[in-house]
Amino acid sequence: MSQLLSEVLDVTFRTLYISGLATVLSILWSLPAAYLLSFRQRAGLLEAVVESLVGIPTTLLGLLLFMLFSSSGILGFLKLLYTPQAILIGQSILVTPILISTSYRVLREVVSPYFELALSLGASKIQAMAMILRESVAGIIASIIMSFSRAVGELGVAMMVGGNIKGFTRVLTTAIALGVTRGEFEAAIILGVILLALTISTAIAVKVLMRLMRS
Amino acid sequence: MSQLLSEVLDVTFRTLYISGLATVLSILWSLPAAYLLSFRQRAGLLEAVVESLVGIPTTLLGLLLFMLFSSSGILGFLKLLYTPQAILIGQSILVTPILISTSYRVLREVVSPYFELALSLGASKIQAMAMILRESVAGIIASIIMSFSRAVGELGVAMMVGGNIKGFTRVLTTAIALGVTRGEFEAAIILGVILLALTISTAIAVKVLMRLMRS
Amino acid sequence: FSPFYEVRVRIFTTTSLYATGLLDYLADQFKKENPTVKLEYMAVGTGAALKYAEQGDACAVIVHAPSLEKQYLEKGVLEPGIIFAYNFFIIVGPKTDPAEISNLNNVIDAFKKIYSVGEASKTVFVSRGDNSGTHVKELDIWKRANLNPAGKSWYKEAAAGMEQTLVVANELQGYTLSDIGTYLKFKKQGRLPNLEILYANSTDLNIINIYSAYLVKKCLGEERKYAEFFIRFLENRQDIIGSFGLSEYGQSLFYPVKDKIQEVQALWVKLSAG
Amino acid sequence: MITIELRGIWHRYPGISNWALKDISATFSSGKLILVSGHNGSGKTTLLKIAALLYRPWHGEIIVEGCNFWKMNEAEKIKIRRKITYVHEKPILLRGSVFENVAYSIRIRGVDRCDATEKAESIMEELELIKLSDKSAKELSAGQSQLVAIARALVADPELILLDEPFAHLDTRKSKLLSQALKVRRKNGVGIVFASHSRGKLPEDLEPDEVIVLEEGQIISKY
Amino acid sequence: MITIELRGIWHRYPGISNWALKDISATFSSGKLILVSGHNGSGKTTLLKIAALLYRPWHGEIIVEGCNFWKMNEAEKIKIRRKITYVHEKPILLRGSVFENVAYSIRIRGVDRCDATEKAESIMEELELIKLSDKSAKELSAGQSQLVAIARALVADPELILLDEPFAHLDTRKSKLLSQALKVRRKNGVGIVFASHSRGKLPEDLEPDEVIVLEEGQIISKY
Ligand SMILES: Nc1ncnc2c1ncn2[C@@H]1O[C@H](COP(=O)(O)OP(=O)(O)OP(=O)(O)O)[C@@H](O)[C@H]1O
Ligand SMILES: Nc1ncnc2c1ncn2[C@@H]1O[C@H](COP(=O)(O)OP(=O)(O)OP(=O)(O)O)[C@@H](O)[C@H]1O
Ligand SMILES: [Mg+2]
Ligand SMILES: [Mg+2]
Repeated sequence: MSQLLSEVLDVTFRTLYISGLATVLSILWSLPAAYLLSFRQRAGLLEAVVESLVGIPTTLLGLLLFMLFSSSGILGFLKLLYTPQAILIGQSILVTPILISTSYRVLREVVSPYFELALSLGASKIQAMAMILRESVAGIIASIIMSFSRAVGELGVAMMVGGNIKGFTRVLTTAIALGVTRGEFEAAIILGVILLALTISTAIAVKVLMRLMRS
Repeated sequence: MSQLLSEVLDVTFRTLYISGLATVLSILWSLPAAYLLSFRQRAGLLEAVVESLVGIPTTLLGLLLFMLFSSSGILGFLKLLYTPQAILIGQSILVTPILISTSYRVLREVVSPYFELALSLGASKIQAMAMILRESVAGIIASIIMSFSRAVGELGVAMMVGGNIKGFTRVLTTAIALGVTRGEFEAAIILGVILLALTISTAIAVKVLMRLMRS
Repeated sequence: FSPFYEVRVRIFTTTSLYATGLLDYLADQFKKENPTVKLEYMAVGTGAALKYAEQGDACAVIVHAPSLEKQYLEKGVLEPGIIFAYNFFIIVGPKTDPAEISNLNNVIDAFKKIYSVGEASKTVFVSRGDNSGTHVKELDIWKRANLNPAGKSWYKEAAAGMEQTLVVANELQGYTLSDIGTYLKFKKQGRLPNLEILYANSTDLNIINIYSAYLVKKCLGEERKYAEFFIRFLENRQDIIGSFGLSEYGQSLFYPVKDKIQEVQALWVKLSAG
Repeated sequence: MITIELRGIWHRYPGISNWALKDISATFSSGKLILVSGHNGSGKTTLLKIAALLYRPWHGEIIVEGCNFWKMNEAEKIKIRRKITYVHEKPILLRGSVFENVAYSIRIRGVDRCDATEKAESIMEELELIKLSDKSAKELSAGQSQLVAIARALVADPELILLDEPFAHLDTRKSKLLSQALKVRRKNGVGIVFASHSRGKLPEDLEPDEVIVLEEGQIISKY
Repeated sequence: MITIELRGIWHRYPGISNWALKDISATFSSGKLILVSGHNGSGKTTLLKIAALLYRPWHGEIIVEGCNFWKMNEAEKIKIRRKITYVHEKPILLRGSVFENVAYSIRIRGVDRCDATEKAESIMEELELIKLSDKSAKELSAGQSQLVAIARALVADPELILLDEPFAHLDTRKSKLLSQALKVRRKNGVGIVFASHSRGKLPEDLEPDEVIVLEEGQIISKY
């Protein structure tokens, strides 16, 4: 029993860790990309492409990464396959479109008046960006939460490049899938509840933190 | 060869049809929900919950629906299991959180000034809603495209309640998954490319249509 | 985890074998003797497992499709391996048994009956359709029966793992070919109320299911050394395999090959010829 | 004929403890021109929005056509709202052209396309906006948008129109046109309410029937 | 000392074929008070934003400290921008309190927290905003927000300040305070540029050194 519990905790903790880091990693390029995109006059085409990639099948992405990381693949020498790092990379790529699309929508409304305002008060470009992010922080946070939730909830990448190895790369979704495969539906559902509880409580914690920081 | 082609076309068309309808179906409740939510003063908690559900594992949702639709389940008498209708329902539920969250973000910015404006000019509540939707149409369209892409790209629901039955419930993602299981990676990737081409071209078509309609 | 003193050995295995729990059980036993080695299982279909081996991402594979195995042996992907267990496929189907196969004693006859009853729209057959060992076996039987059900409306290709296929068959009240282990596990969990074993025959060599383990040529170094250890372990500790599942299901899920090695090997050769 | 009677109105903004309006009673009705004046932050905008039936006051009653407005059902409310228009201090324009903006108020009243076009064009002639007709609303200067917002409110032929600092961004010529347009409507029995921080902002030829002076949310004088 | 010299400026908005400014040449410099006037839509706002280095003109040069501004590198640009502030016609305030808004312009100039507070408070005293200090910027009336935006631009001690219709929403008292504040700065050598559609909108005690009159994007007179 206690062994089971410690296993569940282990998997939960690993999920939180990998997907949290993947989200943070993705922020590094997604937010700047969204910021730059929001300055473009005619961004319709790019918008459409990025929005369409929001739902890219995780199995497909997993497969592509697998072929890249596989020992006969271009990046095979990195020996990343079936490591938590591989999942991390895969998930950070996976959430990029949703992170860009949703934060772009928020930034776009704010960018043009506030960029001008920032310059009119003597701000540098970096300070202007900081102002714009600050003004759209609620939307950006929402966008980050959605991305985190997407990372936590995805299966394909974790399965294909993580390999669902017990005690090493098993995360909540791969554990759920295993439960389903083994016919242990109740266990799968319990893990699912844990997963949802995890993302919901993280989201609430972040929102509460935001509110506290503002006042 | 031509048989293979017709099979691919069949699967592609079915995917488009099921996921398109699922998105439309979900709009019926998601947009009104987002609209109502955007009037709430303190929506932080609800926001957090809905945003966290954006990434709900499709396997989990698939499992829950399976248990509902299975012959021993509560809705077993409907005989929905392993039908395209079951996928339709599942996907429309799946995209609800992303559709609500993203359109809510857009509406929220617009609702309070424009609702007041509408009333100040003598509009009814329905007319006010129409005005607000019209003002945020670009964002709503983006939100719908993301949801459609998510529906097209999901695997778990289509697999668990659709059953991946050839010629009946097989869609692009289940076909991709099959390719992966069979070790036919090239086929899987080709299907993946078709899937992305499908969502991207739909997205572009919608955006172009929007632009034409406006002018 | 401490990757520094542990050696990771990546083994690709068929889903059915992994789902029964046998492999985890074996890994625990193996760990007792080799505490610094970590066996990592990747559960996929036989077809995919062999593909991964070809890519060089597996160090060892455990599979059950002789004809496929032979191809990869000839391609030089695998080193000559060992047969470590076997069991028999079964046909499961609805209690009512519309095709009346339960009193037959030849699987080919049973498939023929299913075919004709299917043509009369009185039943359905659910196929794995995923190029797995079980799927290969099923296609082989159709071929032996000189029948081609592909494209028939009663022939459902629910391309998925064994579990999912069983679940689909249960819902559709259809027939399917299954390995005994997955079926018993799901049956015991109450997931398959509509399905019964309708054909099981441990003398019908057409439905023998032979599990082999191979070392992958591209696997080198420490990992290869311990993968070899593990294969050796499978060969030598057949007692564990034979007793697995006895207490839980009242019958063995796998039979050790030790005493019948010649016989089984001969069968393997016959099956691999296709 | 419409009369809006405010009785003992108290109002505050959500989350703020100070009252923005304290015990306000006033009557606005057809044919009368009333100026609401007072310093910045004295409550003029808040009062106008209450009178325009946009904010629901915390306390007090608003009697329109003999009934308490905020207790009416949707259908009755909308009937009354159709008779009143309000122009925001900071104009909010809709996506689309100037013409579409002006036509909006008539279109939502169910007027057919042809009549609507005619009416919109006539008001745009009156306010010399016709040259801007096809311009996108996003492309207007401050004064132009203010005038478009005013035209959009006038075109609906309201029985009562409330204007919040309408002259703030209008140049001399535009101010004259507007005061001319308002004078005509006043004669025809339309009620007009202005908010402006001082009498001086109103063109001289528009003599109010009544001036309400606000100070910290209270009426300190009426004359 | 700063001088901004516009030479043959042409500007239009993206997607619009009409020129909003045509061949404008003008000089704005420290110590001078210049009024840009003209009808609605004549190009005042556009000109001010060009002079404030916010819009990059399509043709023409802007010479600041002897160099073409739009050919400078980022570091040089920001050095110049730090000396100029501009107040929008429609004030845009930042989330947060009035104090935070006012302090913003000093904070981005790297002034330490303590000095910044002192400076922000002194300007808020001067413009009688101190009572609003802790109010959230969202909760201000039109006149209050305009004044806060002005305070935020003044607090940075610019060498040149450009104000677009600053008096539009200010009441009489606030207008006096502002013209007082500007007079003091003018004496200290600060350059001031106003946009207003007519001379009449400027308080009488603020006598401009120069008036530039615009008409359809062209300078029709300077005096
Ligand atoms: N949205 C709001 N939230 C909170 N408080 C507000 C809000 N709008 C106005 N107030 C406050 O209510 C009071 C009255 O504001 P109101 O806008 O009615 O003033 P006003 O007389 O129109 O001023 P002005 O001449 O500057 O337009 C002010 O103290 C203001 O700070
Ligand atoms: N964002 C914009 N996009 C396109 N055209 C614009 C935009 N802003 C202004 N214009 C046009 O440019 C011209 C000059 O506008 P500008 O705002 O400079 O006028 P202004 O003199 O400030 O008028 P006002 O007194 O009304 O503020 C006008 O014809 C206006 O329609
Ligand atoms: Mg006001
Ligand atoms: Mg202007």
